[in-house]
Amino acid sequence: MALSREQMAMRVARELQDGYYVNLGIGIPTLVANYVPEGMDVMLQSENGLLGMGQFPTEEEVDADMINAGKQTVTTVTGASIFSSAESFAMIRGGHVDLTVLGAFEVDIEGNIASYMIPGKLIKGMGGAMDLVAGADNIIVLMTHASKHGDSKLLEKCTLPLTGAGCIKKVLTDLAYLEIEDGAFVLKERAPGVSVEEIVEKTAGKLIVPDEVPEMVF
Amino acid sequence: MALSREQMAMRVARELQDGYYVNLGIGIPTLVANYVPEGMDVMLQSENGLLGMGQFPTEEEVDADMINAGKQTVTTVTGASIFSSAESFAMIRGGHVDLTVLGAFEVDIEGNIASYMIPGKLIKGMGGAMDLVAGADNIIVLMTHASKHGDSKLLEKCTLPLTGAGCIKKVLTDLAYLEIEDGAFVLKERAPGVSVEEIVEKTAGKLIVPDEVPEMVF
Amino acid sequence: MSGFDKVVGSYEEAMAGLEDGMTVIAGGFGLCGIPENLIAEIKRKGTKELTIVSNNCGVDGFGLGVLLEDRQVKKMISSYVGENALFEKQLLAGELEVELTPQGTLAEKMRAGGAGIPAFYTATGYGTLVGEGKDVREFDGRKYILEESIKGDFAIVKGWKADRFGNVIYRHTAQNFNPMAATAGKITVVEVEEIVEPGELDPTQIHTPGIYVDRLIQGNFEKRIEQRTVRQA
Amino acid sequence: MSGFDKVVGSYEEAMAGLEDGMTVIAGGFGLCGIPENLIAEIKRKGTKELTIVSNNCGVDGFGLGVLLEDRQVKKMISSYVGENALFEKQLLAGELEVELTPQGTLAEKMRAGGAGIPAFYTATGYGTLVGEGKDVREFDGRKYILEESIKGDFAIVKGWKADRFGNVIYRHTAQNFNPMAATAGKITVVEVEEIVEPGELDPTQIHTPGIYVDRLIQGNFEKRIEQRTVRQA
Repeated sequence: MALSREQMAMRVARELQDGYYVNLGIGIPTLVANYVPEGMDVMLQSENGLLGMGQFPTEEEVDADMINAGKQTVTTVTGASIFSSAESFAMIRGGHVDLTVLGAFEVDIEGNIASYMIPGKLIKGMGGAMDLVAGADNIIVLMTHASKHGDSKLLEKCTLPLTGAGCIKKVLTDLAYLEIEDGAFVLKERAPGVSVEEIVEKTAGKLIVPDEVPEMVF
Repeated sequence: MALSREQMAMRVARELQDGYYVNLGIGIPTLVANYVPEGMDVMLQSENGLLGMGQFPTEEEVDADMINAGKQTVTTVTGASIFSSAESFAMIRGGHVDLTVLGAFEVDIEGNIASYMIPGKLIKGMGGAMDLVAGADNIIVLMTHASKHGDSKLLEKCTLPLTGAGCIKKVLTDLAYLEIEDGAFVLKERAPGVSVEEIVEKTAGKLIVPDEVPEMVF
Repeated sequence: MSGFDKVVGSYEEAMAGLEDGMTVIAGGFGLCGIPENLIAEIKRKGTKELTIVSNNCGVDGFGLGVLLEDRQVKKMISSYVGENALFEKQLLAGELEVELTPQGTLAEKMRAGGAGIPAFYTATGYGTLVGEGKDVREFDGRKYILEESIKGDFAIVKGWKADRFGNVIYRHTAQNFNPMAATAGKITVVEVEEIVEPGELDPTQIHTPGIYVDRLIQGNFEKRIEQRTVRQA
Repeated sequence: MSGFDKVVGSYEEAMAGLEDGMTVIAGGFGLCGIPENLIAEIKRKGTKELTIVSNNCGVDGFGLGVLLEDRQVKKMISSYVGENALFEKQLLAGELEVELTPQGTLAEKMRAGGAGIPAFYTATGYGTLVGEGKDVREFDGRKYILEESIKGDFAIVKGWKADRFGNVIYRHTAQNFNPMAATAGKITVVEVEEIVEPGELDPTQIHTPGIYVDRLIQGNFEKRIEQRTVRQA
């Protein structure tokens, strides 16, 4: 069965390491923070200028001057630091963030990603997404394997305007965990109860299926 | 008679305006701070990362962590700020400093300046001088008109390696105040008792002498 | 030191000299740390054909959004817009131009503008629409695009506290784009919650040194919250 | 949060992994704010063929000058050198290479190295020996040269206080090149006068956020003064 949003976040959380600085995109990626393994600590970076984002404030704690990149009111953890947006993106662009998790509309076998714009619809802008995908070495794209209409989002070539070129190596969908190597998706793990055949069918881009594809365990 | 070091500093100090942020180079330029006109305030920028340099400390105030660009122990004035060298040169390169005063070996009619290196002698380096001359709009070069050997330092073309190209417009020497315009020095003022003839004789680069050349008054 | 006293007496004075067709760089992220009253003064003044450089464009009726009401904005340079309906309407009607710029590139363009760096290379946007028409260069086997800096005729900035000499500190994440904006204006105007005397702020803890600040004014701020998210106590 | 505790137990551990031929970026200006003990450890270790990026090269017997005694330095990238006789001797003997870099360009090269900016344009050095062989480009009628960023295998930094997570603040003008150096090392090692617990430093007043810091150690400092200038009380 396809992974739930929570299971997707849980699976990504297994990529965390103690002491990681992590940037989580808006949407499902945000949920990853709920599944940090016991005894492990990570610090969340928010690209408006905050390292060490904490939980939402209580009613009493709400402060208009303390928000995250999603413009939500937040708090800080002990040992946090707050700085300008230029400093924040120096960290991001300079490759200092250990893991970046973000959503996407499409990913292709060259590691291209499209995530910010659907022509014909109103363009709201890329925000920090282009900097995040260009700056990070370690990125996990978190998205459903296929669109609501059943179209694959793992393509031979992205059809939508790109957020970044050749920068994605890891994709977690509701059906599988895949890595991008030498112009192909490599199927590394499948969701519990999901067959290799279903994944093959729903992957439009070149897919390499190893002899053994372990099932994720939750 | 040629100006003394103090008179040179006094003359330059007349270019100050209330509220000016000023960078003074090592040597005679430093003396300018002693002649800030009554009722006028300027703030001294030191390129290691200090805006609002004060006087030398007393023995008790000496602090190894508080120095200026000449590596001298200093103090701060009220309202000073202290920052990184990158920030300091952002100010300088970005043209935020109102007046820069520095010494030179040679200046030429194209506004070129040579001030940091004499081939054959050991090269110690340019420090911040290249950034200062490239970044400032308003620069006054302060030097003797001729070398100890009597050679003019105001040339058709600099002979020493340049500190900056085409960036100097104002020169104060011990004999005269000159401006550089359209490929020539223009004689604006002469030191008390110094004749136009002497200045003409000691200026190697093209010199324009207006009908009237006022004498400086001290 | 009267020459360093940056305090002006009114918002009218604070924005004096702003003319039609000018470029204004504004600090703030979403509605956080925005120069509310300076924006309101631009609205009151009615200056038109402005190019506004700001990460976002406020919301309907608040922040930079208010400048859309009388069509004062010709062009926005932003990373993320469209949190308001009027913006969308004017954009679709072709009455408003938008130059979408990645957030980190936008921050760096402002910093570079203030720091005398006319252009820099970044990997951000290479191979995307943002990179189209821009110089590409390879360093260490990776491709980068050349991005030019931004300067403004005016920069409008929101600080927390400042001394009379214009040394500014920001509060929490209301810092965001404000320090870079402050460096990049030919005339930089800062409004703060509190003006203190010189010497009251620690010299090593100044976010924006006074050299960047031309005018300073103390104001009252609504500080509207865009996404009020809370947890149970 | 054990994963964020950057404190190491010894200077040996602090500089572990430094190998012959590596590039080391050092904070400090003159003898002010230099990582005295980290430099001493490099001397003790005897690592050779080093490229050192630092505004200056210390003096005879103190600061980076001590690394010259056993000829550990192959190349210096600095804006101003020659405050010591040994340096001059090795330079003239061709045993030492020097790449003179304008001070502001050097600071910006370090910052760019840490910030993912591979190169930037500056007017500094155009038309001089510094500009020779470098790309020239015109912006708004003025000529600029292209300068590439600098990264180090190690960065060695001197702070004043830091919390265990590596959030650092600097004291007075001992800040200088330290914050940029801290961003530009593959491994950044910071020594400070005092280590405090996380939460003791104001989050909005951190000069170097812990994300840049890999190793942290508390030391004792001589803080030698290069030009002791005093006035009568």
